[in-house]
Amino acid sequence: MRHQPGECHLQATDVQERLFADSQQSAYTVRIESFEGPLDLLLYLIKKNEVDICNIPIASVTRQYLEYIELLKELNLDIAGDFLVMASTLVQIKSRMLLPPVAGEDEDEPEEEDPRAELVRRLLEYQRYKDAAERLAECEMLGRELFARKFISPEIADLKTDDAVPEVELFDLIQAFRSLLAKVPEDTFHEVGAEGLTIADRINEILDLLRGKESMIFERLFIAPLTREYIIVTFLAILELCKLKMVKLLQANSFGVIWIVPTLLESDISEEELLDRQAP
Amino acid sequence: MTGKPLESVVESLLFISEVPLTIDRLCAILEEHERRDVQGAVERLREVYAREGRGIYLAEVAGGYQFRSRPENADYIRRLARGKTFRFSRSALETLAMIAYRQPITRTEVEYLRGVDSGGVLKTLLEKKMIRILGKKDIPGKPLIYGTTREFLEVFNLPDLASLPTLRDIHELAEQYADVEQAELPLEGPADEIGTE
Amino acid sequence: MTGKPLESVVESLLFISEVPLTIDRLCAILEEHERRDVQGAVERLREVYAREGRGIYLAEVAGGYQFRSRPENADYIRRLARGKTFRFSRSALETLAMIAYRQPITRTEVEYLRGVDSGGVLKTLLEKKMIRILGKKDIPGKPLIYGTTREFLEVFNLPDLASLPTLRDIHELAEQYADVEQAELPLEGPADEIGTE
Repeated sequence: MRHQPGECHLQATDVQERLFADSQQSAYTVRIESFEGPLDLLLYLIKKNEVDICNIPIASVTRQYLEYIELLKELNLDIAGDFLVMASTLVQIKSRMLLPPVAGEDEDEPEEEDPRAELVRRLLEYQRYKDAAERLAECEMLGRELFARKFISPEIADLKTDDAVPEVELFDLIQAFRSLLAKVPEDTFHEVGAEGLTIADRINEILDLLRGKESMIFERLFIAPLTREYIIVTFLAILELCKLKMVKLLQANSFGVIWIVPTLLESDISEEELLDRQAP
Repeated sequence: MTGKPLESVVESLLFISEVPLTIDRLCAILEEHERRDVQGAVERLREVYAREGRGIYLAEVAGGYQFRSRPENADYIRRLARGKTFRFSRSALETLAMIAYRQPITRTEVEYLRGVDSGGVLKTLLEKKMIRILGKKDIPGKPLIYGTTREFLEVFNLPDLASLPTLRDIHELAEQYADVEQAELPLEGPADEIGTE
Repeated sequence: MTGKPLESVVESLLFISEVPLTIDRLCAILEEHERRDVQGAVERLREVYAREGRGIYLAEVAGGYQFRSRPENADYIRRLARGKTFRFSRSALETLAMIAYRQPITRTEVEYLRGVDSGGVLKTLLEKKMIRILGKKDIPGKPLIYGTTREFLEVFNLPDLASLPTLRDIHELAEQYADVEQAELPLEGPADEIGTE
């Protein structure tokens, strides 16, 4: 299980004192609720040290970053994997900074990018959204400063709603399916691989194409885009439909056109069905 | 606080409350105000909303006060109701999910998974045009098989069925949640082959 | 029908509707009226409710209009609502901001921007209906893409996505960092209050 960054809570002021004991502000203690992640921590260190973000003293920032991680370990706090990934990135950048710049043999060769450039871009980009999040929080929010009527008025409650438009999100649908599967005893299941529904999809498309028609030329089901996958899926869909006895394939002579013929008309079925399947 | 702001607060409260608010209740909320001031504010609001050409009035119902729309506008309210949205019931959503992910599927298969009779909910879904009958399955009893409709795709804003998120997609969002492995129906039938790409 | 009754009908409709009503929707309901008259009625209502001392105003939100209580009266309404108010954690707000500005966006992109695993927070935002699955991105692995919902606009009282506060310029931010003052420590002050759950 991965740990959420928010789990790294630091509240004891002595932690900060130790962490920044060597900085010029060692007497100044700050309260840190939590760092949202490694980028958040880095931004903090940069501000703390009053350094130019475009010219980060990578050695000292890396040292402070690692000290923080060490401190978390000492305090037996969970360290999110993401913090460790950043630690190794920092160490990597630091070692690249130590290498002498490669003298370009060719004048036209583009200058090697500062090893810190990517990190600086990410930090600034992160700061933008951190900023935006703060301003979002300043919005007058529904349920906080503003309230609306979120209930059905008595005037409208009793009106018939036969043609009501469903309002539902995909997420709700999947959650319903998930919870349903959770209820079924596990031993009745076995795993399958991919969750592709392309064949079902094709079956529906073919049935749509056939709707209201007496027959259709087989080749019409193989119109572009003719990818390998599309052909296979269409073919499997037709096999499935044949197996279900929902279509028949007919060919007048051995080199003639193949016809696909629906064997059931939907209208016949649904009436019959609805008659004997009344709601209990 | 002078009269005006009190009137504003009372207006907010009456507007937001799901049930008619009695003077007692208003006074309990506005504890720093005199009962007669609260009563006065309600009276003034009643007058303001009683003016001609307003679409709302402050009705005295069930011993309390509540904003209501004017009965003269009822015809239009009915038109609004026509485009009303509804939320699926839990059982409807479960059944729809079952059909979406396991189509073509029979009623027996749906009921096996849900563990309850699903005739009524299937009928509702047929009426709402979320599912349709694809045909009959070629097994004894020739049960009907169900699948989703084009309207289903429209409601969920999906270009096609292949765009349905997989269970795995959602599963990954919630690793800390109880595991539900990607599973297939234990029943024989087309769903098995169709479930794989 | 003269101007006045139209205003009354519009007022009724806006009052009754559970969701913000767009001008399009209003015009569909009021089919016998000209669009510009409907628009005029909404404008006049906005003016009427904008007057001092009112407890309700007509907010322009999520592409439509909806009556809302005045922010000044929030304390009293909370007494009525008994603390059922919305709160976002800082990580939820950060993630929401990224999705709002960068949509459509994948989980991987969010995680690159934030630098941390974001599965849990995405799930929470989905459950709170602040974000939704828009579909799948047409790249290998077909990851889900996310965007904000109408409810997001409603909750943050925004007329549309274009009304989001403008993102600050990268260069401006870089300069700010080149010249920092102690007082601007990012983790002090308002961020803390926003951040705690």
